[in-house]
Amino acid sequence: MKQIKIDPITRLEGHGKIDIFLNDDGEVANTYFQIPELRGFEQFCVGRPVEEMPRITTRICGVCPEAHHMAAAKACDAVYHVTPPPTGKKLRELLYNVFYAGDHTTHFYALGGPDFIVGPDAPPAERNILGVVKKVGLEVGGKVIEMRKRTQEVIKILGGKQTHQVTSLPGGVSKGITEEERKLIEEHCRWFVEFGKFTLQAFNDIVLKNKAYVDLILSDMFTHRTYYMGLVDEKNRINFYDGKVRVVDPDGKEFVKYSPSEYLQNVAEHVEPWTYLKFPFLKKVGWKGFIDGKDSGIYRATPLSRLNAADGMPTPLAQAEYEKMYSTLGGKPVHATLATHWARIIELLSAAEMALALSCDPEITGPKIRTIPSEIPTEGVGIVEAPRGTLTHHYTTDEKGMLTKVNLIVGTTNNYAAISMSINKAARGLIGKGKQVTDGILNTIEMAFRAYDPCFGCATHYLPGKMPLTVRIRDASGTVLQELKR
Amino acid sequence: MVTVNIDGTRIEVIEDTTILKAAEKAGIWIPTMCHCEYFEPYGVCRLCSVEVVRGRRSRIVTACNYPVRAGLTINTNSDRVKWIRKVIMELMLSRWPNVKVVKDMADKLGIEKPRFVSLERDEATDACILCGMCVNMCSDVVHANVLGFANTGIQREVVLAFHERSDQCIVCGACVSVCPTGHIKMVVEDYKGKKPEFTLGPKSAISVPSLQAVPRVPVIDTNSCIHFKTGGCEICSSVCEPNAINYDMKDEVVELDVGQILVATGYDIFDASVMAQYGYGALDNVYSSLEFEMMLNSTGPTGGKVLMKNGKEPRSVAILHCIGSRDTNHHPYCSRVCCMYALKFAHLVHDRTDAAIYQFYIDMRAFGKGYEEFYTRLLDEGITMIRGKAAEVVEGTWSDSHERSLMVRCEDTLIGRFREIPVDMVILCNAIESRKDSDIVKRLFSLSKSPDGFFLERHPKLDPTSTTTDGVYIAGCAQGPKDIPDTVAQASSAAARMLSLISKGEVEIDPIRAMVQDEYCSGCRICNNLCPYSAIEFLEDKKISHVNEALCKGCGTCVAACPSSAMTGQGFTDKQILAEIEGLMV
Amino acid sequence: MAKPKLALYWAASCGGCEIAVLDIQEKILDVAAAFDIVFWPVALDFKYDDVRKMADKSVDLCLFNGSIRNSENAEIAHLLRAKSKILVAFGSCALEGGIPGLSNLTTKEATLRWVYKESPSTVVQNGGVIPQTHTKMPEGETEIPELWDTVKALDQVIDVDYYIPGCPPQPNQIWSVIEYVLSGKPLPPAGSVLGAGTKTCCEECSRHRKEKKIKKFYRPFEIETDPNECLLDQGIVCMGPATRDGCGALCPKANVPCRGCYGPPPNVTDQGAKMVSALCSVIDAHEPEEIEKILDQIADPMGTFYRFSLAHSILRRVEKS
Amino acid sequence: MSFEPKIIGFLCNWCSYTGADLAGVSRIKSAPNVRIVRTMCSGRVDPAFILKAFQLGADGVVVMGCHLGDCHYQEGNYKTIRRIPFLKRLVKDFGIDPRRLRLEWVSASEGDRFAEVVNEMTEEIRQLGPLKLYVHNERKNGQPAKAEVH
Repeated sequence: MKQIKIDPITRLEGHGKIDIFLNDDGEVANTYFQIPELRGFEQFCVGRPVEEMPRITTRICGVCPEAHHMAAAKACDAVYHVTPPPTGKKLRELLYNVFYAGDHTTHFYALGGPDFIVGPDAPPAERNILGVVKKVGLEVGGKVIEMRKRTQEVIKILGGKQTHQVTSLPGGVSKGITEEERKLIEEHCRWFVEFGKFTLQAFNDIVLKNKAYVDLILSDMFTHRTYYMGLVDEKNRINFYDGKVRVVDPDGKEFVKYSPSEYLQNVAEHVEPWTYLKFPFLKKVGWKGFIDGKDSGIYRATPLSRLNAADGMPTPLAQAEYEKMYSTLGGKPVHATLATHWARIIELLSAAEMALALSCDPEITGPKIRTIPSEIPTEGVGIVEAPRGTLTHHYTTDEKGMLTKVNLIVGTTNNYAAISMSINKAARGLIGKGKQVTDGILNTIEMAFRAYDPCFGCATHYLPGKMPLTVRIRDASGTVLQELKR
Repeated sequence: MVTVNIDGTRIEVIEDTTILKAAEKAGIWIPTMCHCEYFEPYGVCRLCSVEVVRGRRSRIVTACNYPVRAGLTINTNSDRVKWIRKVIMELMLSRWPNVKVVKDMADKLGIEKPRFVSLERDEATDACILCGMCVNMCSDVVHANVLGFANTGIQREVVLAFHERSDQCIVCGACVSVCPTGHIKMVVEDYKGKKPEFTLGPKSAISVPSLQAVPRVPVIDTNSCIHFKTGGCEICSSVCEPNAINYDMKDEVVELDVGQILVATGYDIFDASVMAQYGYGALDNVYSSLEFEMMLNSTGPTGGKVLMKNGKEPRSVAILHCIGSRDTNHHPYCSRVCCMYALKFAHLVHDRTDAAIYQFYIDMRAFGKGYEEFYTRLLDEGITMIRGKAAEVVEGTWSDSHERSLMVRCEDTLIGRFREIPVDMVILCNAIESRKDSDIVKRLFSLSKSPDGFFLERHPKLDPTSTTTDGVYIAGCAQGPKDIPDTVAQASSAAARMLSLISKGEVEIDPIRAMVQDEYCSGCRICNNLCPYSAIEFLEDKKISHVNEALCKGCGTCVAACPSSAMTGQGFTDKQILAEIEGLMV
Repeated sequence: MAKPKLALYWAASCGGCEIAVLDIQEKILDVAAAFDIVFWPVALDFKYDDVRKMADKSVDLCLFNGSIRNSENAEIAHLLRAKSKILVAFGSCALEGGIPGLSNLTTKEATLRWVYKESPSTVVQNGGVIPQTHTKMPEGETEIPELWDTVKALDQVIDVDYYIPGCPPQPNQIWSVIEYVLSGKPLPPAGSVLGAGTKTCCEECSRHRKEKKIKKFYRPFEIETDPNECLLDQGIVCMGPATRDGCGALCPKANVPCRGCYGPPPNVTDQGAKMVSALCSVIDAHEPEEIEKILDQIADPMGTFYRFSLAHSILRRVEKS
Repeated sequence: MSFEPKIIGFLCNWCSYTGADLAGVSRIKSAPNVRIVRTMCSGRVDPAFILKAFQLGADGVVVMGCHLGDCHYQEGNYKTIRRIPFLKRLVKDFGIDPRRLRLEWVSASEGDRFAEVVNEMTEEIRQLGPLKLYVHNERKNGQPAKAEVH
């Protein structure tokens, strides 16, 4: 019995780690994708004043603090039974959409992009942002950095801080914006929209015009038939900040649509002893182990899932792209994991359009940004769509608003089971008797879950954006037979 | 000025002076029984009737209220006048045969026996003779208007309005003081509370507070002065020629800025009435040391004579030591001065009376210069020293008679016997204790007290006059019981200390001060309000706080409060204290 | 001459610190140019083993962020200490435990129990499963690091040369430090805090402050605050006075109180205790009952005064009862 | 050998310290367990000192000052009654029995009271037993050491 360790992949609350076990005839027996750390926010937040949660939970993830900030803020509203005034709500949404645009950009260009733009088989030294620059043109690198810079600037204005925002309070936000600030933000948003269009164009030219890539996207190795989850507005269009959670089955039919407060009836978490991260699944279907299909409760919550779960995009340009994608990939739902990259940049465009619309909304500079709670705090659930999945914050407090119970289902967690499956599938497809474990193999395995942009992959957003990966093949005694490093 | 002729003598008087006054000036006596300096004459007794001659006509008038005119001729001794007086006196005598003033006046006028027999004859020696002086006093002088006449003719009587006692009466006793017969009396009803601090003889509302008073002038006790109650009286001012009396004078508070203060607030004497066994306040002739001191004073109420309440000299006197001192129930400490003044008392009593003198002592403490010698000398004077604290003082009877007197009980530890000694007078040596208001003073100057309740000196040996508060010194019994020489010594040393500072012109202050390290202060202003000496100021320009080192006393409250530890306490820095703690824990 | 070697690592942290490094924007390229980045698991494919192979002290500068929360964190911390000439505790977590340090308010057992057994969404089969460091699976044994009961700051585990505070450290501050290092100027004495001031948050806060006198405390959402007056003056517990400057007073500028992420000012040993002392001092009451009443209005003293610094406070953690 | 509590006492210079001195001068018996740190005023006692004392292994801490109204510095001890009771709560939150932290008023004249407080507290702490804290593990031969225990 041999064991392959991939360590570290990267991190959520620690460093991801893949154990690949080979049976005696060198076939993959099983794979274990482990998350070796836990910081226990759910426990130590108990006893804190609930209004501090938007400031505490941002520290769950420094890459997408906005998501936690918003989910916490919404949960606080629910706990105190207040609805933020229109201006307050719009300020939050504006911040959130801008964040979305920025986040998707960096992921696509730094991580997802290279696989396609440069090509999956290109030497790893080139398979990074620099390679992208080489292929698409010099200005792209600058554009990506500028995109980051501009989004960060807007976020700082709206959130108080670039990282770990502070402005959301129960009932609204602590700080409004002036007309000057609005003008500035609007200008940025226009730029974002342009950038979104540019990105889709690039994807179109380089990927879609290349048959090989399309085939790769649709190849079975990267396909899983699962349920899909996403937040939708009353018209069943995608909404990142607010709305109801909609789940569609592998055939694309609506399976359930529930409001945040009902999440417990619909989602449950499965525990495995070999990892600190839990595996959420659809309660009504049940946990059947790491298998896909209609009978397995495993679902996915990714950009692609959101598109699958929704009937359309809230903004015109994005809507057009949406239709184009499905027509290209043969209708809804799309099960090809790698299509997530495409979905991601469609969301990018949509978020940019939303942001622009909000920044032009006359109400956005209004004076009434917060409703002061008057009711006794009790219990509340806040759900937003984090870029990496549906994010749920669930708080219970005493009559003073001090937390007595906290439950969190973090974005990536939703996809943990699916990711494990993808890795497993990729490994099985690639490693076997007599096959040399090559760099290409590692990258393919990597591609399998990079598409999810897992939060324990937040890290890999970074320039130059190569996934660190090592494979050690050990025999049962643990002595290294072969070591591969990319 | 007009000239009148009284019984042949011509005298000059101011016009409108009464005949009575004029006669007085001429040295001629005119009898009166209802006249008094302090209120308007109203001639009710008619005894002062005289004959006024004008030209050919002559008539009888009352001298007390008849104003003289130029050229009057007055006879105070004519037969007609004599006859009138005789009749008036005989009538009075027949009605009030036993009243002293009436009898005396009758004698003066040579009347042995009235010719009449009065139907209203009143045998009482203190009968009211309706002179009305009390009524006038009450209305004209005191302005209380409580007394008045009722009825007419022989039913006439002096009464309280409606025979009711009234709140108008301020019990000033003016009526008592003028009543010639003693018909009106002061009666003390339901006596409440302990007796006033000092009770030898009466004290008037205006008096010199104490014989050593500086300036030595009388003051008015507004609580007992009639004028301050009714606005009346003003007798004192009417008799004060230099018009020195000013009823409008008010207490005034004078504020002075001073650099140093000597607290010499002295002491209170222990209230012996809480030790019921000594009968102070309950039995007559039991005196506190201070009262007796007063009695001995030559300008005191008894003129320095040692007398009992009944005015007689005591035949024996007991002096009881350690009343409240050296007594765990009251003050454990020794009051230090008692033994010696007790000896002094003995000496003076021995000097001024033939009384036998007993000292009841625990043990004699004649520690001072020349004290022991004085003690031995006293022994030669034949004083009985009884070693043993007196147990109690009770009413007893004088050994060889049934006369009431006092009895001191004690155990004579020298002969090991229980003794009962009859005495006429008992003098208690009360303990010296801290002032009742010493706590207020203490807080005022932020001093401390030692367990005995006296103010605490900075150091019992090395710094006995200064206190824990810079610039505040203590001296005398405020610091602890001590006698005059010690007090003078301590006070002088304190004074010297203060003078040295004054001449130096600058004060040294402890180096223990708070200080702001500017490079760490961001002016959060947490400390600004904490300083009771307002030593912390906020520099608007630099936006930081600053400590005025001259005002700072170094308590360090601000240091502990400073959230950035920019404030540091020299001598007690965090570093030092933390190091201290570490040192203590190993 | 060879470029100085730079290593970056995170232990138990959220990644915000690394984002902050990126937020120096285009300057990141200068950094890439100026340094030879030898270890940055999030960005480059170097592995622990590579580090193990390096010669001691071969890394010139190591920026270490995140608190020490499990055996793996500690192991790498020791490893990097050995390999680095200059090791910098980067960000609140490394400096003083940060928000994860709040775990010291509770226990490992309680945390595991809640997360894997009691939380409402968790499915508990046959008595419930709790992740194990070693698990025998049919195919073989899997291994994950052991979770510690107590979260530690970096310098409680290894010696640290410099500190860069903040959650996260502000990009401009990061750049100023890097710039300084690149400039080759002599380095400040070991143990110094870089990329921050010596004063407090108030220094950078533009709000107007009055003499402090507090009659009532409010929670941030309870009142509309005056944007020009000191929040503390308005009765809102703000950690600013006991927090090092350097962030630019971002939170007060956004109308929310400071929570102290830049850590205690230079001379303060225990941020929480200091704040307690300061706040209590300015309570405007003399009667014990009244004082009691006012202090009762402070919600969650522990979680507020020790929001970031609990693991590095004098007492480190709450005792298990 | 029965357990001898280590108690750190912060005494104000003017009242309590003098009081303690008086207790000594008057030969009043009092437990030797209280180790005294003199401060000018109880208002100088920084809560950090108290926590530090616990960290360094004190089983109890007592802060003594002038009676309210008697403060040598007018109202220093009013700051103390605002800090210590609140610190008591914090200490409790840290999982330390609040009885291990005391605030007492002892005036310069109360030598007997000083002794009484000291004896009483020593007894109480003896009942409570030694204080065990996580931080204590961090100290090796008196010097702070990198923690071994997790």
